[in-house]
Amino acid sequence: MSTYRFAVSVMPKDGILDPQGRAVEGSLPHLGISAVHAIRVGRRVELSVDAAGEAEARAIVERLAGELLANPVIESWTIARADGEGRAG
Amino acid sequence: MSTYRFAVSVMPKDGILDPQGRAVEGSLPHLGISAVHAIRVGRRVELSVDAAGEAEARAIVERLAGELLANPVIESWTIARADGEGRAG
Amino acid sequence: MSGTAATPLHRALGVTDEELAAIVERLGRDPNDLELAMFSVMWSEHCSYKSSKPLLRTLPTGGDDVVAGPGENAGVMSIGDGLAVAFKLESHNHPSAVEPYQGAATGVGGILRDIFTMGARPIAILDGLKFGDPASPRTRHLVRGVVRGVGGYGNCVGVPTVGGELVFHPSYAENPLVNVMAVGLLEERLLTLAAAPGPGNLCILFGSTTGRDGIGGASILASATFGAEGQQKRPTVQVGDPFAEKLLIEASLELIEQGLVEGLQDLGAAGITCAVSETADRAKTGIAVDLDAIPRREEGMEPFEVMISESQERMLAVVLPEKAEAVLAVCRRWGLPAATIGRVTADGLITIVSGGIADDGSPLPGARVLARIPAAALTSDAIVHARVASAPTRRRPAPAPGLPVRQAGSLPERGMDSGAVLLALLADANLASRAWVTRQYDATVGTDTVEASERAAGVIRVKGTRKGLVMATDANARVGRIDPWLGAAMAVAECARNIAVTGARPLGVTNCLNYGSPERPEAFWELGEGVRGIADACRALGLPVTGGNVSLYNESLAGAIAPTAQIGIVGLLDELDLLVRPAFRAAGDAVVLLGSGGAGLGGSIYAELAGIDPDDPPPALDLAAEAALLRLLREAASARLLRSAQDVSGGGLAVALAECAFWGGIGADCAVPLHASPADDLFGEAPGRVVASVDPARLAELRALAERHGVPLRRIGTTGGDRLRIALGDPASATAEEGAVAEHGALDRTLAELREAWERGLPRALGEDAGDVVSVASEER
Amino acid sequence: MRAGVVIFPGSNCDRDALHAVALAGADAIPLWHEDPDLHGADLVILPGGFSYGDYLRAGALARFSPVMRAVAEHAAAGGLVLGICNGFQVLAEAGLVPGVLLRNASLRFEHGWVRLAVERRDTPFTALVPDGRTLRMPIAHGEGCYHLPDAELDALEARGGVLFRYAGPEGNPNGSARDIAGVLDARGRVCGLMPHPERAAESILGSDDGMLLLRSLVTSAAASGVAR
Ligand SMILES: Nc1ncnc2c1ncn2[C@@H]1O[C@H](COP(=O)(O)OP(=O)(O)O)[C@@H](O)[C@H]1O
Ligand SMILES: [Mg+2]
Repeated sequence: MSTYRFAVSVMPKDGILDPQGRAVEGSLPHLGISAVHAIRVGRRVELSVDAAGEAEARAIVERLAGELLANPVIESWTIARADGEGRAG
Repeated sequence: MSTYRFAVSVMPKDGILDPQGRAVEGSLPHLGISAVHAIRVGRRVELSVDAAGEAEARAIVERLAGELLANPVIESWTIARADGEGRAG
Repeated sequence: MSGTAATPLHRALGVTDEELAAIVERLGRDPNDLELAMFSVMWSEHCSYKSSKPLLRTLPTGGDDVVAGPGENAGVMSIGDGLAVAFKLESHNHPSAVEPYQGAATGVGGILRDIFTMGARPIAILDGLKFGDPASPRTRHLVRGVVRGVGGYGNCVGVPTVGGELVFHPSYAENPLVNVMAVGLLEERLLTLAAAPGPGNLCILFGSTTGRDGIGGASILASATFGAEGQQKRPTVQVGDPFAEKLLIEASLELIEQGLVEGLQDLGAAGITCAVSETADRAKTGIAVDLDAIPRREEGMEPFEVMISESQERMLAVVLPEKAEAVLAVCRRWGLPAATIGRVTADGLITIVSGGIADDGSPLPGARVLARIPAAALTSDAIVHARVASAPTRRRPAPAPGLPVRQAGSLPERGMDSGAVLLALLADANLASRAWVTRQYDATVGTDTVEASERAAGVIRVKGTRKGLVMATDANARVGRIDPWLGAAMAVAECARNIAVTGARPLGVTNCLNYGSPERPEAFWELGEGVRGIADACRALGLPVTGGNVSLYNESLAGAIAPTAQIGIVGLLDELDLLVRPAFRAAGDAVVLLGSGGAGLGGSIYAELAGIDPDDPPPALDLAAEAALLRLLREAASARLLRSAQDVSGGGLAVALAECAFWGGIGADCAVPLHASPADDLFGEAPGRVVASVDPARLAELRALAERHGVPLRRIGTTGGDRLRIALGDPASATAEEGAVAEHGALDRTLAELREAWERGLPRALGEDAGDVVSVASEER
Repeated sequence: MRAGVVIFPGSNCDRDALHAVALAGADAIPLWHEDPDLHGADLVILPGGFSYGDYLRAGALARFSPVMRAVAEHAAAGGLVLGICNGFQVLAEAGLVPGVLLRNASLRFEHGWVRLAVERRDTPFTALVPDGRTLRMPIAHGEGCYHLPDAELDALEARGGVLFRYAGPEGNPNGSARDIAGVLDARGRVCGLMPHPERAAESILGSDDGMLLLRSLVTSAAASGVAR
């Protein structure tokens, strides 16, 4: 049994209204920033899974992401290792 | 001038209470999941920056992260490329 | 935790050498490090009231209806039918300056716990907010965060926010004030006190686990001035979890209803240390704490961290051993962690043990005693400092009622259009509609809200009775800055008037004293004057002070805040259908002014907007007249003589008339005799006045009643139309009984333009209309 | 006629709903989220509040409560279900009504009084609403912006699934697509509604329009209870 840490990134699907992203974009001029665009705001969930192997752990995270962490009608998600290995993003 | 896409991951600092993570954890038994723990919920912001080079672009994102995307009192953040190159997380 | 050669530990913890000597005297030995840490938080100003205690003793606290007064978590007053109301004001100023969203949110959480700890279900929240210049980016950031925080917490726990204040004054720029008032309703038989009686009883800690957040928050944040040094002292920020609080409310009320607890105490400042020492001291018992039994959120916490952590959403219950299982079952049902962490003892000591305690609280063999302190030494017998007070050299005392006042600046006389002044006042950030704020607050959850925010006092009906509870909170910083006695007394008078215009009887007063450093003689003098002002006003109006809170060290490098006595009052309306509201209700009604104002523009919004002679004093306060006005209002309401009533305060008579008119969608044609100057008469903020509308057929009856109470009544106009017209009479005609005053230039505006100015003012002042920086940082979740 | 009101951890309009539906004539009982038994309720109300703190997404965690299996079965059997505010969010997350409730367009919590146009009067929820009458009631939510892809919206409209729309001078408070404030499931037995009828059930509180809705429901539930 090992413990794996994952990060699930949940982002609004293309074409779905993202009022937060729009609001941030709207405030950029006040900060004197003009070079930034296409802002999307989503969620990042980090979690640890106890499992016999990475494949098993990942399957649990997959299920969690699809059923709970994201709403498939409006959001898409990606899963990445967030411990030593694949730490990124 | 090129366009760089970044992802900013904003997470509650260690030691700061994360009520969301706690509530999600508390509801896992209802999903029949017991192997998952240490859940932290944060934010992921994706954005594009027009700049002459990556360093310049990254500096802009740094500033934005500290001023607008994260609350430095209770959150920490990391910045990663989210286009072809460093796409991850 | 350690001292250095240069800074011994006690000083690093904010304990002075004199205080250390007092600790040694009480212990009969030197304290160890854990004990010193416990003393440092308990002897902080916030927990011990070491500077303010002697002053607070001067407040009147007795009254027939008082069920619980100062010293308990909240004041409780009987409202008949076996019911009682609990209410209290508390500050969360410094945490909100550091982190506005969480500071305000945890402020709401803290004051709610004070209410339900007593067995009362929270039924309303009011927030008294003070900030600097609304045009500054920092103020805007603070306003947005604080308002979101109040809403984020209050909305989630499901307690309606029905009133408050939003004040802008430059003295609050670096040190905003976030004062929150909570009101609860309880059956008197369920009143629960925060005491730990009965040696052998168990102490059960339930709610959130204990983490490192807010270590030293109370002592350090609330008891230090913001400055270079304050920066490093900032403790870990506390994050509120309103969801956990909601569960805590339900579990606590269930425990009380089922008779499962002997005492209940919330954990706030100084955490477990405060909860165990206060409950033990109140019952003249002791408590042995089994340190290892305290559920923690983090690993490797030091004993002192566990003992003084200010992690939110926790409660301590004192329970008979045979009821422990039932208590734990209730907590489990609500999904709340709970653990038995100690025993009540007979020795009067707070003993902290690692390694386990026996049923009688004694350490198990091999266990270590980490601290042993008399409970009283931490609380009732804490040090009291005799601070030095000295009045500033140049100050203007309050004018005596009735004295002639020197004429001051009066813009309308200088050819300025009084209609334009009225529009500017209505649009001023301090007077404009609060809808931008109140729209973010759930005001109707609970299905009891009859009237919320925006207009006047909040009104909550009491289900199962015909009664209503009326509540408001007020302060007067501008006048307080000129004369701290007058500012405090006026706040009491205004708040009581806000209650009385609805027809309700004010029951009692809670307050929050926001002042500068008590170590500065001038600031301490201000505090003393403020307390004296509250005491004088409460005695004159026959109101007991049932509780409150003190927040000192409200200073930054930029200086001290204006002395701010925040006042909260709850009133009782025996028959809810007698409720009088502020808006005009019918065309053709007589508009009357009850009470008579004096001159003096000092401390008014007009003065801030238009500028006046710096020597123009604030208006005088006549407390006897104020008391008579309150009595008149109540009788007039019970006789159903008033169609509407609204007190005259910020912006003066013209603003009050404008609000009655555009809220009701009915204009008025008025004529006001010129007494002092046009500016005084239209925009002066002299206390003791109410604008009412009356069915003309019943005017004589009202007039007779007013005469009986010795309250001046003058008919100043008639309602109707879609304009507000105010003619200023000639001074010569001021003695004329009624009606035809010779005109001196009239103010004449449509209701639509008045309303628009009022509605747009606040978003415009905060830059919200043009779009401004929007952050998605954590406050947004 | 028995009306069950579900209490999730964090529900805060459960007592309000019990009070109002009792006023409307029902025998009102609380239903605990961990109990998968509806105790004979003819009508189930999912009340407003912040179930599980609204953490993650409003309604996302509550939908997994044991009681929701029973609610889904009740609905599948043609039983009546009303989700108010957070209850609507739970129903939407559970797929018992179509759509998603996004954050308000203002990105703020919005409280205020709105006016609702009633699109159909031939439903158990609106049978007693007089023709042409709009309903005034409060809203109080941070995530009430109704969303569905356009094609699905068209389909929803075509089948008469839109029951309430924001109307009148108060307008659309949250940016909802096509001003939608309340929707029906395909069989017309489950309704999700953002505004709070239970807060507009007595004139002393500013409006009793909500009573028209609650009485309709209690009457219909009584009738269908007899039928079953
Ligand atoms: N921060 C706030 N939160 C809630 N209600 C507020 C707030 N600020 C002001 N209000 C409400 O707005 C109204 C006007 O405020 P204020 O000018 O202080 O009233 P008054 O003239 O009665 O003193 C009152 O009903 C008050 O309760
Ligand atoms: Mg006031």
